[in-house]
Amino acid sequence: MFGQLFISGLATGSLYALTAVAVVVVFRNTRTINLAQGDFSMIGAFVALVLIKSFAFNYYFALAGSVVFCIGLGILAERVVMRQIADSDWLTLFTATLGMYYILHGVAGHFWGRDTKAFPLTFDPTPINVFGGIISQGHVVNMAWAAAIGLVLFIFFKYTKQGIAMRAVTDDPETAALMGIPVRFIVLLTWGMAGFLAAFAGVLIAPIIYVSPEMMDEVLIKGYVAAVFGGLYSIPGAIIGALLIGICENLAGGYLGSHFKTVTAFAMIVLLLAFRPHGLFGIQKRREV
Amino acid sequence: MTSHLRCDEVTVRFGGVVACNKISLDVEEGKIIGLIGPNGAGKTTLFNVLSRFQDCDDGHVYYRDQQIDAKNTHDMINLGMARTFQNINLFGEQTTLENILIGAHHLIGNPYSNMLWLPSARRNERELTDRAVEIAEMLNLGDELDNPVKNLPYGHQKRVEMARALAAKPEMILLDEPVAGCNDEETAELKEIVKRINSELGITIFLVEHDMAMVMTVCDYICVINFGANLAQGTPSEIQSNRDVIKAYLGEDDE
Amino acid sequence: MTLLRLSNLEASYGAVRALQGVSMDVAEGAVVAVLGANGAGKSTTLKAISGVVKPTAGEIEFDGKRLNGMTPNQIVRLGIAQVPEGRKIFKDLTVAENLRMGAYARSDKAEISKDLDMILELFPRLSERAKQLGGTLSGGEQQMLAIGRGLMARPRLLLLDEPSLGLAPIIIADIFATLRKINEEKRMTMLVVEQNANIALKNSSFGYVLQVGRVAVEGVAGDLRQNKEVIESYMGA
Amino acid sequence: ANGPGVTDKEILICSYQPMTGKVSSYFRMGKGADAWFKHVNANGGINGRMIKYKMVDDKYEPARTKNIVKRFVERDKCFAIVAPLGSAPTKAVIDYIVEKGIPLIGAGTGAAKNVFYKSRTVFPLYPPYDKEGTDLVRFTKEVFGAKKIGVIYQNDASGKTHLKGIEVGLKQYGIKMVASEGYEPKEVDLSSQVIKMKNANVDAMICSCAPEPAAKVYTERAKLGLKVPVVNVFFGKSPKVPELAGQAAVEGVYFATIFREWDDPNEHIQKAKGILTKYYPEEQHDAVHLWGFTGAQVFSEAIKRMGSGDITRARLLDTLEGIDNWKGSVVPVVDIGEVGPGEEAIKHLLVPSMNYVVYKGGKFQPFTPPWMK
Amino acid sequence: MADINAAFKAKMVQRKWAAMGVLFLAAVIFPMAPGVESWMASEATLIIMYIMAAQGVSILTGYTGLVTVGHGGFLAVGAYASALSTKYLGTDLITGMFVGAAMSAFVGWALGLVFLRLSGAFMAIGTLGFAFFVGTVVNNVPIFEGREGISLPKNHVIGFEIGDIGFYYTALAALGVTTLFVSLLVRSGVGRAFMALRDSEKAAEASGVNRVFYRTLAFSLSAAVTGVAGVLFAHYVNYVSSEVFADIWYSVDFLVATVVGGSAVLLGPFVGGLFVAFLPTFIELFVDQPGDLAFIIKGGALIFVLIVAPAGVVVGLVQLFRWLRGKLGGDTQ
Ligand SMILES: Nc1ncnc2c1ncn2[C@@H]1O[C@H](COP(=O)(O)OP(=O)(O)OP(=O)(O)O)[C@@H](O)[C@H]1O
Ligand SMILES: Nc1ncnc2c1ncn2[C@@H]1O[C@H](COP(=O)(O)OP(=O)(O)OP(=O)(O)O)[C@@H](O)[C@H]1O
Ligand SMILES: [Mg+2]
Ligand SMILES: [Mg+2]
Repeated sequence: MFGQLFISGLATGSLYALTAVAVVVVFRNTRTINLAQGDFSMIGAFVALVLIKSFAFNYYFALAGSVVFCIGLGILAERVVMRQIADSDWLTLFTATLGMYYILHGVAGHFWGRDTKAFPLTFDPTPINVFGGIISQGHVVNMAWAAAIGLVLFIFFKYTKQGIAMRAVTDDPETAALMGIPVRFIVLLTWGMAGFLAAFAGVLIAPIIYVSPEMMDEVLIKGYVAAVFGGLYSIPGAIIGALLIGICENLAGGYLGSHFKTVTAFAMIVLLLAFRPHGLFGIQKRREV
Repeated sequence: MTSHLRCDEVTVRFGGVVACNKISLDVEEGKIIGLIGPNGAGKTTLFNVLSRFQDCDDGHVYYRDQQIDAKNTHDMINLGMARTFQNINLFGEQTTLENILIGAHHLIGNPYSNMLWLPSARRNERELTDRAVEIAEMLNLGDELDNPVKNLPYGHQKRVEMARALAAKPEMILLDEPVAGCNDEETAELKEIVKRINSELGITIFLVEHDMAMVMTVCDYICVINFGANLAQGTPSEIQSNRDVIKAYLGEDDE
Repeated sequence: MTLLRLSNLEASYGAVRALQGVSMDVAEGAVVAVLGANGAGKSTTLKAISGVVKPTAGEIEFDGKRLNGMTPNQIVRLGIAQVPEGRKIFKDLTVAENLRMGAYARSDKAEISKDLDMILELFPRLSERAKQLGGTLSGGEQQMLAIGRGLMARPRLLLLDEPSLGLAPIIIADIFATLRKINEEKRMTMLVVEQNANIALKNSSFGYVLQVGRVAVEGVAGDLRQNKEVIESYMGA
Repeated sequence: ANGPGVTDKEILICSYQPMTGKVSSYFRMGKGADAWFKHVNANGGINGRMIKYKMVDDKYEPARTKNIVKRFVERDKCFAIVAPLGSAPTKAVIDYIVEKGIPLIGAGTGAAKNVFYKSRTVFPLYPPYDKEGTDLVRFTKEVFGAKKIGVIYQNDASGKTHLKGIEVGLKQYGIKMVASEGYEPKEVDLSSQVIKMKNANVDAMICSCAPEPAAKVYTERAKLGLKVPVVNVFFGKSPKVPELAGQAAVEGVYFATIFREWDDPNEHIQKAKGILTKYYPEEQHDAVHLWGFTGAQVFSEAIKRMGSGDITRARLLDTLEGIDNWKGSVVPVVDIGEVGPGEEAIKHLLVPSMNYVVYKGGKFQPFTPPWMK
Repeated sequence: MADINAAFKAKMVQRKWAAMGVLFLAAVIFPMAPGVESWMASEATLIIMYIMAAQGVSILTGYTGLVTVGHGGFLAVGAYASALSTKYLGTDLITGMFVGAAMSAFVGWALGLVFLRLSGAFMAIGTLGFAFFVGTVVNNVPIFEGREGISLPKNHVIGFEIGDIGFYYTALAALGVTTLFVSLLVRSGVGRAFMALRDSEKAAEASGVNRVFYRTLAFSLSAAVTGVAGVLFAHYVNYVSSEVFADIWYSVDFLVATVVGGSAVLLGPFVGGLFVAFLPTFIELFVDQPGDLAFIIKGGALIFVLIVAPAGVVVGLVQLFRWLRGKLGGDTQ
């Protein structure tokens, strides 16, 4: 049983991973937790669904369309909302993302209704056998994407000039502007990236958890928990965190009983934060005096 | 001579960096002692150790012969030690008065009766406020009492920090670069204040400063550290003519 | 030839009128000192030049171009860099990354790495700490990093706001010597705000003294050092 | 004289619905009732009166529900409350509703308190879940020939009540339950639950699952190659299940059901389909819509039977209790019993009986278990 | 945050008390006014409960600077503590409030200890985790009776059964007490210590503020106030259920109420509480069956408020007032 629980947990964890990465990216670059991140994904999934159903797009074109749409959505969020309050403290920004959550939820509910919709299966449903467990191909594809995107982002932030500039902007936007860094553009880029990641997360996850306005609520919460594993900073940390949560949940569900399954992630976060306030992979401690 | 504060081979490491390397020194009761040294020598780190913001990896610190290296940061005030920061660290949104009152925090008495404004707390608050106003006036901050400190000029902010430290009725104050960023006029003013605090209130002062004009004129005794280790100690004139100190820190005076 | 000209510059923070008509001329290749008491408006002047503070009136002209209304990053691209007051190190970036950000607007890779070597040589402390986070440096080390970061931009005009703040005496002399050397070799024009009037005037050719948002005294550095008013208020007795 | 909320032109009836918030997908129930009333009004109302059906969003917060119901009663003067949704909200307001003598017809809740309420004014919608649970155990025994079964249930009032009924059934039919796994209504992934079923080597499974989780369970079951027979409770019977999980995964699963099949040629169900499509075209229609439909249809039938006389609450109760063996709705048969004062409302059930279907060859096909033959 | 200068502040203090007085007086008279029906008092009761819960949040988030998205958890703790004591010990509403407050304070204290080193976004996520944790506990530990819930008897206050109007007055009185408490607290030395920790933890510690003690104190006081609101929520409908009290949307709404009103302003929770509690009813006055539209309007209104008055409506109004007075001529302070 262990093998199967483990493998299935890994698969579930991969569902949280991309959202966790997006949470990290937005937090790193804006110091905001984006509560609407899940809803970007949800909208992305709906857009892809509409493209497939009503315009007969194939899966990859639909994904591309959804990516474009969500990037636009991210940019719109920045231009219309976040930029207006850019100087406020993070609590205000945080609450504003909540406002976007309400709006996006409302819009999706209004236009597409509140019932669950199927997303056409895109992967061969025949499951694969690995290490004594069975896993569906959809999950494998999901994991591969998460790993690839995570790696690219990791390299981007660590080694490229634009990546470092993004971090500089977070650190101190005014000084960053004095270095010639186009701050507004970089912030815009961040939200564009949030949209990009959201679209991927949404479209990849849709066949597995189906499409509805609330589809991402639970995933987003797990995404936060996973992101905290990476100290809200480390991208590989967030991915590892996501997988860890999936595995631990499943093992707890399997060995301790299903009542313990849902509490696992929250017990993990409470314990983690109690003992490692900056996550397992948090950053070097900064001196403050 | 009585020792007020004593470091005994204090060592602090940050990963590979040894910020303090077996520093030993003695701060004499009632005096003004200076701590100088090149950038990165470990002065601020040492101050952090003394005020318990930083644990030391080795060595001990004694306050009036009581070992304090396991005390809580907030207990230092109860012992009688207050400090200011190298980078101004005020409660920016709050007024000068409020800032000073926080300095007197350990005098508020029982927090529960304070929180409910019981009669004893009411009396106590009034006394604290009166004293805070007195301190502010002593530091020429009388006009700024009701202004949020973030709007004050830099020099005034430095003084608010000092007032806050004084409000705690300390026996010793640690000052980290009190005159950095001040022009000569302001430096002179602060110098006078430091002297008055020392002589009128009898408070021991331990200060870090790069402004030699200030250090050499106010300090009774100076300790020099370099690369985290003791380099020299002595009176200002001894230090000024010490070859090692000139080489490592003061530089040849070409005027 | 005048590189930078400020005419009747005004700026305010809400109700506080920080600049009330400041005019300055900075010749190409010169080192110009700006002195003044706390709150006189020195930093505000520099911030107005680099576009962080929007002037409410007056003109800023750089190399014949009007800077009013440009964003900071446009201005940096014209060749103006600033070493801001209070260091403003990127705390979560390493020393090396901080320096790299200084050269953000440049694309001449080879020259950048030459400048990097030059700065690490100037501040050996920084090269020891290349991988340390900026926020963990000591006050003086941060100041060195801020200066180094400004130099990495290799600007035509470098604005320095209190570069000597928190530095050990021995370093201050070194730094000014180096700044002068760079000024001469690279023809980098510099506008230096300083509390330490003595050293500032010694290393500059021209000086301005600000008082409550206005230029009170101006003149050739040598003359200012003799000026009684200046001596009294800014150079100690 | 007419009762409150009734004029010669109009009858005002109300309901609270979770239009937003976490269970907003169940607002489908309100939409079902609404569609029916719209249809009624479009055809000239009932005996010359239009039905004004007012739905208000309570976000599934009982404190809000309470205020909303007070508004219905005090401000809006509504005649009856028809097809509202939610166990917790209804529990919070049912005392008040009963106290004020307002007929409560077809509330979407299976919670014991609401279904077994002792009052003549309460008309619960469908059979209590524990009875269904017991029935399902019998099903596993007599249809699947199971000796040890596993149960996957939703960890809420519905699932737990099912579980209670199942436990009764276990004793009654001499069957062992070797695994029982709960899940949270919004749980992302149900793999560990299904893995445990596989591991416990069950002969058959009972799923007390709503459509989405049911689909997840069947997907997982197919993935793991767990071939044991399954029967699902009535509220999971939805075309959504095969749509979400894929037909192959649901092939051969049995479902309990209380409504007629969508492709039953029966005119009433076909009409319902047409009405829903007309008024809520963007929705995919399933059992939840029909919950609302049922209450609404029964209510309008009662009004119709009351003719042109005064419309009062007392007459409404009498008329409702007089509906016997009525086959004019989406439920195969409505047969409302009489409840005396202080008696449990259970005889008032709008939907008293349950049927079974099996999903085969891409559609739900009627299935009659041996004891019903 | 609050950018009100001091002289102005002093005047505002007087005005604030006058405003509070008028507000409470109006609230007392309100149910007796002609044309007021019992449902309006019930609507007001709901608002009162939200205000009180938001007051709890403002102690922690506004004055101590620890953002919490988990106060729904304390709402649940208060609600269940009182519900259980009512069910098993037969306590009345007033005793219930004390029990709820005490239990909540205790849990708050414990949580404060667990999250001793958190701040900013980490604290937000941690408290969110706490709310879910509480949700799962009440959902699964048998004594709490899960989603089935616990139904409570009618409410009693010192032996008398109270109806909805009686409940309104009880809630109002409780709100009076919490408001008085919060206003005393934030002006006291303890309140100063909270704000010091908010503005600079290091400087506060250097000034002798015991971080551990005051953070846990802030947590427990804040939890206690929200806990009392939880007691009211439970007894208002005589019913508790994990389906309701484990809901994180309460947590979120309370935070929104705090931010919208102004997080470190005494009147903030009043405005914010009104905003969250009454907005849906308000929208319904104009739009029939708003449904998802209500969501969109709520989000839009929230963002609008944040853009127009980033420090909250109360602070925004004060600033507007000042600006207008400046415009209308001479009367500068
Ligand atoms: N967290 C840390 N990680 C690594 N190195 C550190 C850390 N904190 C301090 N250091 C190093 O320790 C050394 C001592 O720093 P400290 O701040 O005590 O110097 P200082 O004597 O106060 O210098 P200055 O006069 O420039 O303020 C510095 O070289 C600094 O880079
Ligand atoms: N962000 C701000 N908000 C409000 N007032 C400000 C702000 N920044 C500066 N001021 C005010 O503007 C005036 C000029 O400030 P500026 O920083 O330019 O002075 P400075 O000459 O650089 O002084 P210092 O020597 O202290 O650096 C001062 O009165 C100061 O208090
Ligand atoms: Mg230092
Ligand atoms: Mg300045």
